[in-house]
Amino acid sequence: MLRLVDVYAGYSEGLVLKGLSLEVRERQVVALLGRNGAGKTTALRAIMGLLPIQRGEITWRGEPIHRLQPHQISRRGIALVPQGRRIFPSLTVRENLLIAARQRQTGEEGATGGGWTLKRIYEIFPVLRQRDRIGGTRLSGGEQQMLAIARALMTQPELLLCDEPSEGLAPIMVERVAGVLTTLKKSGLAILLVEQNLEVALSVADYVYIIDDGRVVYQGLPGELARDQATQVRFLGASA
Amino acid sequence: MGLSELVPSLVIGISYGCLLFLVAVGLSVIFGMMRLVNLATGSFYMLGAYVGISISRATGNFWLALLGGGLVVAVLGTVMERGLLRHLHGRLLEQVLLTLGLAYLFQDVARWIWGAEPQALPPPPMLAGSVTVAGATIPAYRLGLLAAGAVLAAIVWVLLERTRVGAYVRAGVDDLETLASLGINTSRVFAVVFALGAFLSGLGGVLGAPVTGVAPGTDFEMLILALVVVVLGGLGSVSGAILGSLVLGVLDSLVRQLWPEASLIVLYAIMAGILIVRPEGLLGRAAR
Amino acid sequence: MEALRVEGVSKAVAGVRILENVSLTVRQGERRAIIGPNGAGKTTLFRIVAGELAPTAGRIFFFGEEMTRLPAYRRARRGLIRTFQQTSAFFELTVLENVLLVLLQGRHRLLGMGTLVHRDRATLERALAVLQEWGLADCARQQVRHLPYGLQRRLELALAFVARPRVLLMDEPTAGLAASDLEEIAERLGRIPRDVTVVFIDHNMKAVFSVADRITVLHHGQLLAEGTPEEIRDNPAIQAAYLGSVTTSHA
Amino acid sequence: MILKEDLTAKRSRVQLGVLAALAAFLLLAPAIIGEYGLGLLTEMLVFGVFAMSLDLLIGHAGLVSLGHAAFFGAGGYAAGLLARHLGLTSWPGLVAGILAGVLLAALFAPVVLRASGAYFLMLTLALGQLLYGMVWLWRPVTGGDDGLPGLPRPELPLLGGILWDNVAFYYFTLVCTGVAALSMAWLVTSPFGLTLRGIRDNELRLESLGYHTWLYKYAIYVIAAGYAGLAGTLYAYYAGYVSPHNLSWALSGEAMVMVILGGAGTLWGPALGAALVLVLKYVVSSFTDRWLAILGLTFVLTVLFAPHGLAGLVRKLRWPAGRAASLDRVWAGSQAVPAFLRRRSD
Amino acid sequence: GGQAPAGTAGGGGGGQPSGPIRIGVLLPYSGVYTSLGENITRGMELYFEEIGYEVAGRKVELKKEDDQGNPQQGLPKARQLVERDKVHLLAGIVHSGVADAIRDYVHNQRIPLVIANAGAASLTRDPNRRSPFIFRTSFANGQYESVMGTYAYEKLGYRKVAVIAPDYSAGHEKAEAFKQYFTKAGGQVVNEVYPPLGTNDFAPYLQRLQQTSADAVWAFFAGTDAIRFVQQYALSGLKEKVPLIGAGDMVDEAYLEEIGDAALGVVTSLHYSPLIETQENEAFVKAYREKYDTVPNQFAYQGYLTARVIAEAIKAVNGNVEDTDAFLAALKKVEFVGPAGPFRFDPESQNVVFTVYIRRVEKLPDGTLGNVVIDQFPDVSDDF
Ligand SMILES: Nc1ncnc2c1ncn2[C@@H]1O[C@H](COP(=O)(O)OP(=O)(O)OP(=O)(O)O)[C@@H](O)[C@H]1O
Ligand SMILES: Nc1ncnc2c1ncn2[C@@H]1O[C@H](COP(=O)(O)OP(=O)(O)OP(=O)(O)O)[C@@H](O)[C@H]1O
Ligand SMILES: [Mg+2]
Ligand SMILES: [Mg+2]
Repeated sequence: MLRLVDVYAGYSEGLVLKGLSLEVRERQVVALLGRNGAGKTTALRAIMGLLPIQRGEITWRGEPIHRLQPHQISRRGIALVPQGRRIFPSLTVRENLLIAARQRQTGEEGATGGGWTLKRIYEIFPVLRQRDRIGGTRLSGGEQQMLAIARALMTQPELLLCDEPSEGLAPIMVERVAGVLTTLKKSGLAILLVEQNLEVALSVADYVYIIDDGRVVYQGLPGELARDQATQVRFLGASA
Repeated sequence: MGLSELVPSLVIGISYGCLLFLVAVGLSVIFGMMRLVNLATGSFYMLGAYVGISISRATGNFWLALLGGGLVVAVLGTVMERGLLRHLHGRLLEQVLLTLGLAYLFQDVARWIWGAEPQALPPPPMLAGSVTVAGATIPAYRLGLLAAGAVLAAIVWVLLERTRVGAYVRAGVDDLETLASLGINTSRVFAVVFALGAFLSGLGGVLGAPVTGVAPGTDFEMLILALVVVVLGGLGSVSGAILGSLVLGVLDSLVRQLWPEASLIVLYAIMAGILIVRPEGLLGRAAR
Repeated sequence: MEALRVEGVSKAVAGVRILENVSLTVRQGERRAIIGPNGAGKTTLFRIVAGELAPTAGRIFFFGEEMTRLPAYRRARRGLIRTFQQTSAFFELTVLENVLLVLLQGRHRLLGMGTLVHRDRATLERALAVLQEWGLADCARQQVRHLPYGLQRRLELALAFVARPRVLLMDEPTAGLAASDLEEIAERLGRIPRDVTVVFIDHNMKAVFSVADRITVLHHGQLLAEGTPEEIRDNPAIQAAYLGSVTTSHA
Repeated sequence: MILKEDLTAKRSRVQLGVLAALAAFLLLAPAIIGEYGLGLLTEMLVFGVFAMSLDLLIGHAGLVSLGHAAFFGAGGYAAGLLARHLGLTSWPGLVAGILAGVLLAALFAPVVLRASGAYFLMLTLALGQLLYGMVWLWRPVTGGDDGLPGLPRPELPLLGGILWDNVAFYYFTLVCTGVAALSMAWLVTSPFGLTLRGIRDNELRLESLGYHTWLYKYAIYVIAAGYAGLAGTLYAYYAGYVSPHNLSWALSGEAMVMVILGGAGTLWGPALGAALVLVLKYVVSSFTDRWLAILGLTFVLTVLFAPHGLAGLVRKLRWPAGRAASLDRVWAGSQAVPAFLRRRSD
Repeated sequence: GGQAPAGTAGGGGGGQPSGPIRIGVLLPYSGVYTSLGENITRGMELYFEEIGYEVAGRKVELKKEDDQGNPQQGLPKARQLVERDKVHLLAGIVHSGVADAIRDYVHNQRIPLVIANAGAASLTRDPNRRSPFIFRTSFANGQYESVMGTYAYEKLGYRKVAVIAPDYSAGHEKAEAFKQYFTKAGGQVVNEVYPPLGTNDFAPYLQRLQQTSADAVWAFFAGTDAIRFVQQYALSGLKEKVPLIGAGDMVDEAYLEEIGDAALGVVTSLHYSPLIETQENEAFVKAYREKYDTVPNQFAYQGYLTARVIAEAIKAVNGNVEDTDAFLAALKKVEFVGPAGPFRFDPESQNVVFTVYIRRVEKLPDGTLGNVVIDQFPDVSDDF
């Protein structure tokens, strides 16, 4: 579904991704792990078209997308939940959601378990309904994270790029987000999940990549990684 | 001042407020919504007026002039945004320098095309006379402006505050990248809104020309007025610009009548006064 | 000796009640964790204590002295220092300049006009030492904007630590940190001198339970419970509202 | 890694060479360039000080003011009014000019500092225009729009009326400019200057570190006004004439253009910007009728090809490969900014 | 600057200098006064063309500079003309502020200056401000307005008049002159309003004028202000009740058509009208029309006149403009009959003495509007 082949990308300060290759299959949740600064966010930004890549190829269902504009990529069914949530401060909660709302032209409703509507969003995230008239950034951190996920869902994606969705969430919220991700997975959505919370990542993911210094240094099934303490310590610095 | 004098003064003030709104409406969209400091907004007004006058002379038709003035400026605005301004979002200082440069350029070009003599646009025949409203004799055209102002205000308000376009623009100002990754063609949104703002400025120029006339220098005169109105009303709010121009129009007219000696400083005194009490403007969208 | 006392603080914004009659007392040297679901009002409480927001009602005492009306900068000067949930260093400045800003505060008269930055060798040396200590020396001359997130978080904390706090308010110091950084930061927190009072918000239960002497739980803007880690962990209400199933696995 | 050597300020040979050449030129200018050129140069120095003073606000404290001419004009009018009404034509006029800027700013600051961003810009504009209007209206004292013509140049202690001589006045201006420029450079390299940049970046955080940021903003606003007052007074003496235009928004805008054109936040850039604007206005305009268009085009081209102003351009030429530092450190070209304070340029 | 002008062929003071005579023309070519600057230039160029840019065997060169109507720009431009371009004399100046700003400079540099518009009265009226180097061919503020003061009372029969003029020094000086002569004649000024320059909406002021019992309103406005004022005056319904009189600038030919019928019947005083029926004027208007395809207005006339005055003086010194004292003396003595009647300077003030025309806006046979002369007062000097 999504494939990165030998991708090089970076900022004016230097390369961050140095030959990154990975793949996300249909209806699969792939976790992308790594230390701070390993290049996880950079990878998601490159996929989303927010950062030009210098070498390599990114394909979506066989079509190269690395030269497309972000909005074109979004319209092909990829959505990003950015790190740090990036809620629009001058919009209300409701506007933050509505702004992303879009009907899929193809009407492939089955694939994602039905179109996401405001109503359905509010069912999953009742807090948002309660606060839907206040400014988006007046929400607490956790509420903002919910909003960011919900906002991405409103674009009716088939692949969700999630950048550290559990960051700053209360334990019960982390569980709930993990639950939401599981629900989304069940509904047929593919997810590329960047996580620091190993527990969450391992519980949701079907496949795991660990990257370090812009390259994949480990890949495997979550169960394997969970047992492989040495790899955890080596590339993630600590064990779960 | 007795009631009998107050009422006509109010009428005069409101009609002046409408004129101010027409001067400021384009800027309100571009600066207020997009946070793009367009110091060429007065030039848009001036160019709209000149084009309107030329068309009116050629065809004798005010309404054609109105449309033409708006469209020509809209095209100019689009070219400007696409070619120059699109890369400058969020870069205040560069915007100032660039648009000021363009304003100079436009003034010189306008002088080259239309000459230096002040020019006026005759109002449409049906609005050529004057009428007496509540004891104040005012030109019928002013009533036309009132109507035009109201219609434009309504259109713009609905467009920006009641449709998604307004939300797009505000979100784009906050965070262009995130907006783009939500599937919105941000550069097109901004281009369209800028073109709309330019169109409104041009329209304002044609509508205002029968009252203000036009000459080299009109551009900067109108720029200042527009800035005052928009900031006074509060950035990001079209309703603010409407309220701002009405408040300013009425207060300014009243003070000028009561105390004409101080006319020169009234506008700025009002502005300073309001901004001191409400530093974010009348209806400023302080982060919600 | 009591370091910080919050007395009946309430806050309402546009009719919405964010905090309601919250009181707490923190002894000097204590490590106090504040936990609670997202949106409970923890950050808001910090903002009120730090002086960024005025409470609708209630009073704040700092070492026995009321400072409800003191502006934020004067609270900071008395030793009430806070870190931010969203990294809030000086993004356009270099890392070194960030640290210098903290170290130079109040060091020179005339608002610091009387000397040049590089003339103040003592401060410079100290800044370099701080950077070494925090592992930031390599990027001293980089703009914070260009730093990886982990380093930004670290700088965020460094700035607060260097400001010689008597009471340190930390808003989610571990948020977004990879496991590796997390341990290091936790260790740093452990090394804070004992006479410094620490009040911190965190969602990482490992950190909370290992560091805190006492825990305060906020819920819907109200004080739900306060007690030792053990008491909190065993409180069923808190488990339901906040901890979920996580506690057991983390314990 | 910071090395010990970084702590010592070092300037490259090129920089020293350029500085020396500039100094030599300025000192010998009266002998090299004609009378007209000298006048232009004098004016460049004066507006250089004015632009630099505005750069303190725009480029360093992030206070984008569109009312800076108020202080320029206040300086001129203070000197002019003292001469006209009290017959005071000696050097205290100059001091009075600076003081006028300072006092006026001390009065304005509490008002304008309530706002920020575009609102700050408009409030400064409004207060500036209020002053302009008042001067215009208070005809008996200020001469209204006629201004105060026939202003004599000041007498210096011991030196008497020597400033009537254009060369002597040039040197006098050069000394004033030098002192002003050096002290401004000092200011922005001091902890105070660092604090200003901190304010510009993240005021809230600075406050939570114990800085009374308002006071710093107040201070820089007043100080910048003092320099503007100095420039305004020098200009009044140079021209022998003060008019309301000296405090109009048009002049404020022009100063802003000088700052941006030169490169905000560099101090020497805006000085350069001032020189360029004057050249465009005076020299180019005598070659073509279309000079306004040329001026405008210059601005446009600057934005397109030298996004960080002339200073950015110069820097790009110096480090062709390196990235153009956006808000490069103050006075980097000529002042004793220790290398470690500069951004890595590799 | 004691340097000999460049291009002077050899020879010390005794020899006959040759090379072109350079005239520095300092006028606004941008900003709000652009139109005035352009019209004056046209007038000047028309005259010099007529004489082939040659006087007393020497070529004449015009060095034009844009002062933007801004004192701050004017002075450096004047310096540039004098010090860099080494002009022999300066001419032009629209804005009184510019004239004030360069007054000391030309005086100290001993550069003759012929003012072609700027009306600040003090420049020629005030013994402390006037200078032997400064002449004015145009007018002093008040010089033609005063005539209207008397005329309004005596010929038009008004007893009570309201006065409105823009709030700047020319506005005040002109209004003052009118008021002084009108009250001296026995009239009463019942109301005075001074709106700022660049007023868009005169309604509040017109509202105030409504409330007075004036027989007429005297007004002075120029440029866009004039268009706006005259139009709004008519539309406010005041015009039918209270006739509008004033200074001729208000109905200048440059924008008379733009004002339209609102201007009909407005009576003004001025030192010129293209409809003056003299041979000289008809020739001038015809030549002007041929070259520029439009009617000359007062500014074009002032430019033409200034050029001629300068040429006459050069002729009188036989081309030797380098001899400043002689040139000044010659300027002082220039006399001829021009398009608007006899021209001469008042020897003391060096300000023009001219004929003042009372004009009324009427529809001309060809359908356009024009300022028809209805009365004239010769030999008016600026005597206050
Ligand atoms: N806008 C930027 N400009 C320059 N360099 C950047 C920028 N954003 C990130 N970098 C650099 O790219 C590298 C990788 O950053 P990235 O954000 O991709 O890491 P990450 O794996 O997402 O880390 P984290 O877990 O902290 O979010 C870092 O070294 C960082 O300094
Ligand atoms: N200015 C405001 N206007 C309206 N509501 C606000 C405002 N500020 C905060 N809130 C609301 O108050 C509540 C408490 O917010 P706060 O940021 O204090 O939560 P928190 O406990 O820090 O949460 P988190 O752990 O997610 O950071 C939230 O529901 C938020 O939406
Ligand atoms: Mg990341
Ligand atoms: Mg919080």
